[in-house]
Amino acid sequence: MILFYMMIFAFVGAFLIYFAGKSFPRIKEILAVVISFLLFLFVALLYGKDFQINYHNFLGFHLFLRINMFSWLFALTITFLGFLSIIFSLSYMKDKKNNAFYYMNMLFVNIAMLGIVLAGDLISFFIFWEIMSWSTFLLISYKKGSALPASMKYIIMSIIGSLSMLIGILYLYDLTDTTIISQLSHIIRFINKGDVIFVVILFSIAFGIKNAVIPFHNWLPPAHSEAPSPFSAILSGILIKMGVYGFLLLFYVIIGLDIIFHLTGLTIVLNVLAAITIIFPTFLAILQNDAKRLLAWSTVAQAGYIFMGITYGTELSVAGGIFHFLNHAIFKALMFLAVGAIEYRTKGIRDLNSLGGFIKKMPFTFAAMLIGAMGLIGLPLTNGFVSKWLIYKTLILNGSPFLAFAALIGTWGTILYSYKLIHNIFLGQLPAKFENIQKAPFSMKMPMMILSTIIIFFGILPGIPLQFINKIIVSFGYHPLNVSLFGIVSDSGNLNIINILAATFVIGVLIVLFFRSGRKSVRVDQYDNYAAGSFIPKEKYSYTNSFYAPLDRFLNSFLKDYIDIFYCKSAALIRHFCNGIRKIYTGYVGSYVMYILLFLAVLIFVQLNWSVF
Amino acid sequence: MNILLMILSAIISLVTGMFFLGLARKIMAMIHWRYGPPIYQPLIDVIRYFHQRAVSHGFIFDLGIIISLIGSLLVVFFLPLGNISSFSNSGGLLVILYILILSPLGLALSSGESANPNASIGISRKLILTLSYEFVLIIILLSLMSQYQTISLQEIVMLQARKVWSFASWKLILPGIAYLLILPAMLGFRPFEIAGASQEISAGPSVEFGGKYLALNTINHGLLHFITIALFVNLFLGGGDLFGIFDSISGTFWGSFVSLIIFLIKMILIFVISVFINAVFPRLRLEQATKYILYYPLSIAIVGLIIVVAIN
Amino acid sequence: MDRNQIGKWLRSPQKMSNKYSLHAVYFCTGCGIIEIPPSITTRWDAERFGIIPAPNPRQANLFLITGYVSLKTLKAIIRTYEQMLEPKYTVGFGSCPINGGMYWDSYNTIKKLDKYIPIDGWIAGCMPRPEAIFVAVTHLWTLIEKDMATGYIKYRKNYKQYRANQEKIYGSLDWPPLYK
Amino acid sequence: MKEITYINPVLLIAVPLALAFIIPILKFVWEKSIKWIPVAGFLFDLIVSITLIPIVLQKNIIVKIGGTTTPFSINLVVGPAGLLLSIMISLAGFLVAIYALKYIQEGDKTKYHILFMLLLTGAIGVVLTGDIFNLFVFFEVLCISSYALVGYLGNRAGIESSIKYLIQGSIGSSLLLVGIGLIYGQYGTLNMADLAAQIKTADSISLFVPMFFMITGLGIEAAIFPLNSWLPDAHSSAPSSISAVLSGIAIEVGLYAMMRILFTIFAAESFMGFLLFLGVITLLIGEMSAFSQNNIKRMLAYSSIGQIGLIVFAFSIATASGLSGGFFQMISHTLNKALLFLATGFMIYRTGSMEISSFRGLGKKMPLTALFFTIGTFSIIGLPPFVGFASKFLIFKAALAKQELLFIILIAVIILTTVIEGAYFFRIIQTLYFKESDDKSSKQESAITALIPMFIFALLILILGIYPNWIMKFIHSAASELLNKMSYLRSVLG
Amino acid sequence: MKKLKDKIEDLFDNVIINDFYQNRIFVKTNKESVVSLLNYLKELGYDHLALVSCVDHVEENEFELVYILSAYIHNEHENQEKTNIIIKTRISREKAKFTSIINLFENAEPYEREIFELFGVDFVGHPRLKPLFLEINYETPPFRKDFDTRKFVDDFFANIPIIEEIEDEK
Repeated sequence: MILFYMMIFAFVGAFLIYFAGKSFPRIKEILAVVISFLLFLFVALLYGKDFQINYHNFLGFHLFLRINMFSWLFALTITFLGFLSIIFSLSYMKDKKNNAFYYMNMLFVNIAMLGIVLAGDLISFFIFWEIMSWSTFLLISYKKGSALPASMKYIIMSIIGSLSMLIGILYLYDLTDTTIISQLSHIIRFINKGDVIFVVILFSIAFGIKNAVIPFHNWLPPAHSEAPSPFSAILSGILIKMGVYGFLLLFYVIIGLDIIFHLTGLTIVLNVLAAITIIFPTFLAILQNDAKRLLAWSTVAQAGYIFMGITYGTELSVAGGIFHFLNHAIFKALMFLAVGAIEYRTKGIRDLNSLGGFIKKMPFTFAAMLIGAMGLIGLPLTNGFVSKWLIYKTLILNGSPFLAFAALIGTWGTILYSYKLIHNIFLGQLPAKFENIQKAPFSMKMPMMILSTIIIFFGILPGIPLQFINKIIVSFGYHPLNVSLFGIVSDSGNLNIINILAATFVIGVLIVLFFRSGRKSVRVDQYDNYAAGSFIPKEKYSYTNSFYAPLDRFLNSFLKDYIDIFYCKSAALIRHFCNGIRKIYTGYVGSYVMYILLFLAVLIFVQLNWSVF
Repeated sequence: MNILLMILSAIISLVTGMFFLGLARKIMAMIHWRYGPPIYQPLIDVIRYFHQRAVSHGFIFDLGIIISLIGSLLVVFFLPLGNISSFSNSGGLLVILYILILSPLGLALSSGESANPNASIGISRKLILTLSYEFVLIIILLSLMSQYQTISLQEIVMLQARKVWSFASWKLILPGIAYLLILPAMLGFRPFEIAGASQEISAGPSVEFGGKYLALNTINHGLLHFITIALFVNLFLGGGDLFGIFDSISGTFWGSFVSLIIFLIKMILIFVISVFINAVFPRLRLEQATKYILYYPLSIAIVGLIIVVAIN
Repeated sequence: MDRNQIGKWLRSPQKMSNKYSLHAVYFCTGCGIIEIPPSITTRWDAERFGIIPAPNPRQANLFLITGYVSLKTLKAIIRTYEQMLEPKYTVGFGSCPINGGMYWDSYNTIKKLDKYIPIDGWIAGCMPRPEAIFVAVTHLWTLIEKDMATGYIKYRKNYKQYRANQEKIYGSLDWPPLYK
Repeated sequence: MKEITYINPVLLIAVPLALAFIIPILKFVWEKSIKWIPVAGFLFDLIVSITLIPIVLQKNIIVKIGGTTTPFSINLVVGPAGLLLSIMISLAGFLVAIYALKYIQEGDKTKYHILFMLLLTGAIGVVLTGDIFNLFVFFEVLCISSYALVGYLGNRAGIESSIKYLIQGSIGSSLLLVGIGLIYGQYGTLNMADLAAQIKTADSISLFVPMFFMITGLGIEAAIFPLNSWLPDAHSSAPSSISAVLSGIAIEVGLYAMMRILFTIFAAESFMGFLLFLGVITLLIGEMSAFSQNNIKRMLAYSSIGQIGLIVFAFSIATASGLSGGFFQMISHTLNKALLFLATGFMIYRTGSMEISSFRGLGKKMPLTALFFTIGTFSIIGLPPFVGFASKFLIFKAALAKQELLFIILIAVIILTTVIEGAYFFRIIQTLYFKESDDKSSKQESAITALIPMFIFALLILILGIYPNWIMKFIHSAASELLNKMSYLRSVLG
Repeated sequence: MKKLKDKIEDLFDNVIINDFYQNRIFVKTNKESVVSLLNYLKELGYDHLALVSCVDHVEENEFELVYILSAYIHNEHENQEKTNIIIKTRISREKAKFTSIINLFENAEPYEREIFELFGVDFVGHPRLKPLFLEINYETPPFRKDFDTRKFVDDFFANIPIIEEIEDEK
């Protein structure tokens, strides 16, 4: 029952923050930090436990909370990133008005996600899923102004998703008359394929929306760029991954390995969707001019990688998918926090065309963003590399080169837009109006420091996280990868980071010595620059706006977001139809009375002729 | 033993890289019907750059160019030269593809830090050009990998040594042609010298590179030539093997020495062809270059991939 | 020539490399620039001596000031000279930079260029032919050999006087002084 | 089993009726106490009906009064279903009466309180009666007092909509009377139980005509699709406390009466199929027309139509779990809609206009009322920790348990309507909390006597949402009582 | 050709015209009627202002402003090839002032700025009357005949000292 008491303690804590915040403001920050840290500590202590408790009886359904290796890993990332982003938002939210509301909702989202991951049966899974959706809605629309349409789009799509999931759960309940996940996997074998496909479609609508797979992705970019930065770090770091968790749960825990991959054509459809989800948003991200919208599109693309990993079905690809989920949560949260620090210092300006040269003023944030970008691209010695390597290896060796092509092109697209992010914010000329920008405060630096060390740490020693993932794969029914501390040993080409690390270190030392042997270079400021003999003008002398103009002209015609246009058109159609329906109530009593008598007449007429009733 | 191989392949690549630069200038001079500088002129230039007091724009300005050189040197260790190969069994082509990213990224970081619009324009052109030819390169590598069913370059070279060169085997002729078509773009030679255009954007990314930075940049430039052509020779021309003539002495020291010589000869041959192309063509605009690359080589490569996938 | 004497190379690689790789700043100041293209192309091939036009001052160490220097171009010349890296040599090309040449009485041209930036070598003649350039280059080699091509050290030492002269002409310059 | 003494259920009707007629006398003696009479009356009703629960769960209570010959003897049959609804009515009446203490300021207050008492006694009467003529009598009391109360405000809109309501209501009750007359003419008895005993097979045409008349009559009050045109005008122009009672209780009672007739007297299974479609159409029409509203009370009225459609759909599934879903949805709708109307009552009182756009930034000025409004909205949409989710969940479970393709399609339509419902309710929440309002007036919270009922409603919504099992047993017995006719007959006829 | 000459003559009184060259008409007028003449010719189709220049007559203490007009498209006044109309006027040298014709011909701006910088003629109504070429400003504008360049060179360039080598004492 400890699990249940933990959840209750967290919910009560969240309410306490809101009401305590009203009376004496200082308490709420401390309370938020303490609660999130306790949650993290508590989940960390639960390592290796595997039990299930029934905490509530709801309308005849027994609700369970369970913990096993699979949910432990997700729970750990959720609580860890939640703790870090709350610390980040201490200074980010200091001057804003009603931040008690913000902290309460922040904790609500964290606890709801924790609940989803710990849910033992589908009903409690659904309940926590709903609580997560509406608390996210409140948080996205926190910044008023243009955030409202974005949050409206989010909440409508997530309601559609969760209701289709509810139908799926109940339909499954009728087939197997149990909702407990552990029992489901045994009984599902006896159900005919048609029903299983129907249930899979319903569930994948809900998880697809949350995971922003292509046809359901258009709520994500507006929602991310409007949400406050610490929350969008969580939003893109973990909240997207609830879709991932759902898919894993559905494919490998509930339905089980052998059935899911014999359903005709399902994996092909999902793989093609994943490939499109990688390419299309990556090239859209290249053309964005707002930092957070760029990162949002990149989240959609990276979610495509994870989705590809999961649905491809070999143990390497599933391990790659889960590991990429872990990595993406870390470096995407890091990049959002870095952009948040910039936004905090420039009082809300994050348009890529008007920033530049911040490396001189905020070097630490630059280092954090650089490491995050390296992880995002997947350079060797960062954690992104290992997980992408796993996914590519299976794609190539299991004979699907076109999917591998989509994934590899995604990497190069990532390089372009992550360099654009770094160049337009940090490199180039520092505009005059940002002369007196100070460094990011310590409470912002600490989370960034931790996250960047983890990226490098997991990059060099991928064995540590891979052991946990091995346990998860075994629980799914695959046979484990033989993982050494530094990489993966397998017959068809193995990967060990140790000699990459050794080689880079040796060469690095040699080249630095070679570089140091030259004469000492003169440090010079940004105005002593080659400009064909003339002096450098003070105001705007940097080429940052529309950084990839030729690519923009080349790709622009292909990249209109048709899906978004389709959604908006259908919404307008429904609204028009509703207006039409309201016209029935004309307002004249005569027509009302005519309705009544008509109803009576029709009833009797039908009964007389066909005696239906 | 591995360390020895590492040092050896590093020396080979540096020397041949500088030799390639000198050779290119010499051949260009010959074509212009003039004497041209001695072959070791790039070496003199590098020594002179080294003794100049450079100008630096910040920490990342130095770090970027170092990362770029590390990236290029690192790739050399993963490339089998003849049958000298130090690391080619740890990670194979995927690792090479990823480490190839390191060098342009490092250059981009340092030139971005130099806060000069010419550099930024140069870098954005370079990245767009690289993106366009990466489309083709990835398809070529995929067709090779799925043809030989392995991701390690070492095995591909061994298979080619035993069987026929992949440039000769009818299934892989199309990827070979596609690779040759994008070779000038990868080397940064004339038709696609868009990033480093010296007149338009005054040497593009390296506008602020002075003394030792320019030295590192030239060495890096030479290394990139070496890597690109070594990759081509390994993938398509069977590495250090000449139709199995020298199989008898393949195991011994002399065997690997001869295979190295053959490997270098093949590389020089390819390099000379691309220098000829460089001497003759005008510089394309970026849109023209991307349109060209994404129409002709890409379609050839895709057809090649389809053939390979269809066969097995 | 002593280009391929290994002993010399090993003793003083800096001097040798400065001699045999002179990258000229491709910056046409006056009427003399018409002499540069023929000198670097087929007929007179300056590349034999290791001289190639460098796209920007950072990569160059030879500054050919070709032809008369008007007041407007002097600003650009000073700026480019200051942007070149340390062991740098300048060659005055033609008679106009020496003493104003035929524009000796013009209100708009600089008479003695030496007052504003240090000049290591002069080539007389009202647009000397490309062969004269190579003669000048060989002289420059000997100067470098004998450590007499010390224009840049002179500039650094009495930078105050140079700066004073420059400000005397323009009143105030747009960029901060190079050396404190 | 020993004879357990219980308070005679007749008091449930008699006491409020008596109190209603004491009010005019009290007007001269002690003016200010009139407000407290309805509160006392319904508190008494609430306590009595709660004490009756354990007894009713074993056996229906039959009460014969008047002793005269068959047609005019008022006999009550208090089964679990009837008692459940009467508890609901008395609870809502008690809380709205407290709300009305401070809310009803202008107009002739004594008339308001008398009519209010009459309306609710009529409702309780309809629910508890076992005799169709009694049903008609109490139904009339209910309708007439609601006509008067709709027009209570005396403004133009109020009077116009009450007249419209009057016309349609009177047509309805006259149709009901004709139906009852035909039945009485054929079978000579008015008591539901022996009527049901005599009507063995419901096929002959002579039986259907009275059934259709009665269903249309009751349908008007129960606001089914073609018959509910009066509801939007009536509920939007009535004072908020009255529209809370109207849409919280009056519609449910009408629906209950219709179901009582259909299930016990006629037991027409095939009619259920038609009712199924009618429910879904009502739901669709209600939600869609609510979507394009910007007057808050009209929007809530249309959403009541929608909810009624959902309850009709639940009942017409005609299985035990379907009926219990329907009852549970009735309870949750009463709680939610009453809370929403009470909250909007004071919001309109504060901002002066019913337009949603005028509610900008109320979240800061009236934090508690806005919080209760949000709880009401979340619960009516069906988000988990609230009672709305439990009732919708039950209905979905019941529908899907039928395993037929038709039900899956209908459920899909219900999902679309829930999405539309979510859309317009979330839009209101956004205007409340996330839109800036220009006037910087200070915090004026609504009156304390209004906050208490809202708080109790919100508390009930939350508690029933988290622990619905407490009342499930009671609901299941109500559903089974309504469903199997034989047990009802045996208990009444003995 | 004839018609144009007569038209100008009967419209403007103190106008001296001679057209002894094949396709060139010289018109001398006083400074008041220059602007109206230019306007009139513009309507006739001579809408291309080729040049504005200034001649320094030191002895008569006057500047002579020369405006050259030609027609882009061949119109009825020109029977064979293009004809240039050259308008000359005299203004006094001290405090030389003249009305700017920018609102008539946009492209007159650089010419007027050049004349202002090199001759010191102040064009009234010119939006951006700033120096065009010269880096330093001279008391007497350099193109005036009374500007002695040799004296200027002596006293300006001479007093810039030669760089003496400071013996490196440190």
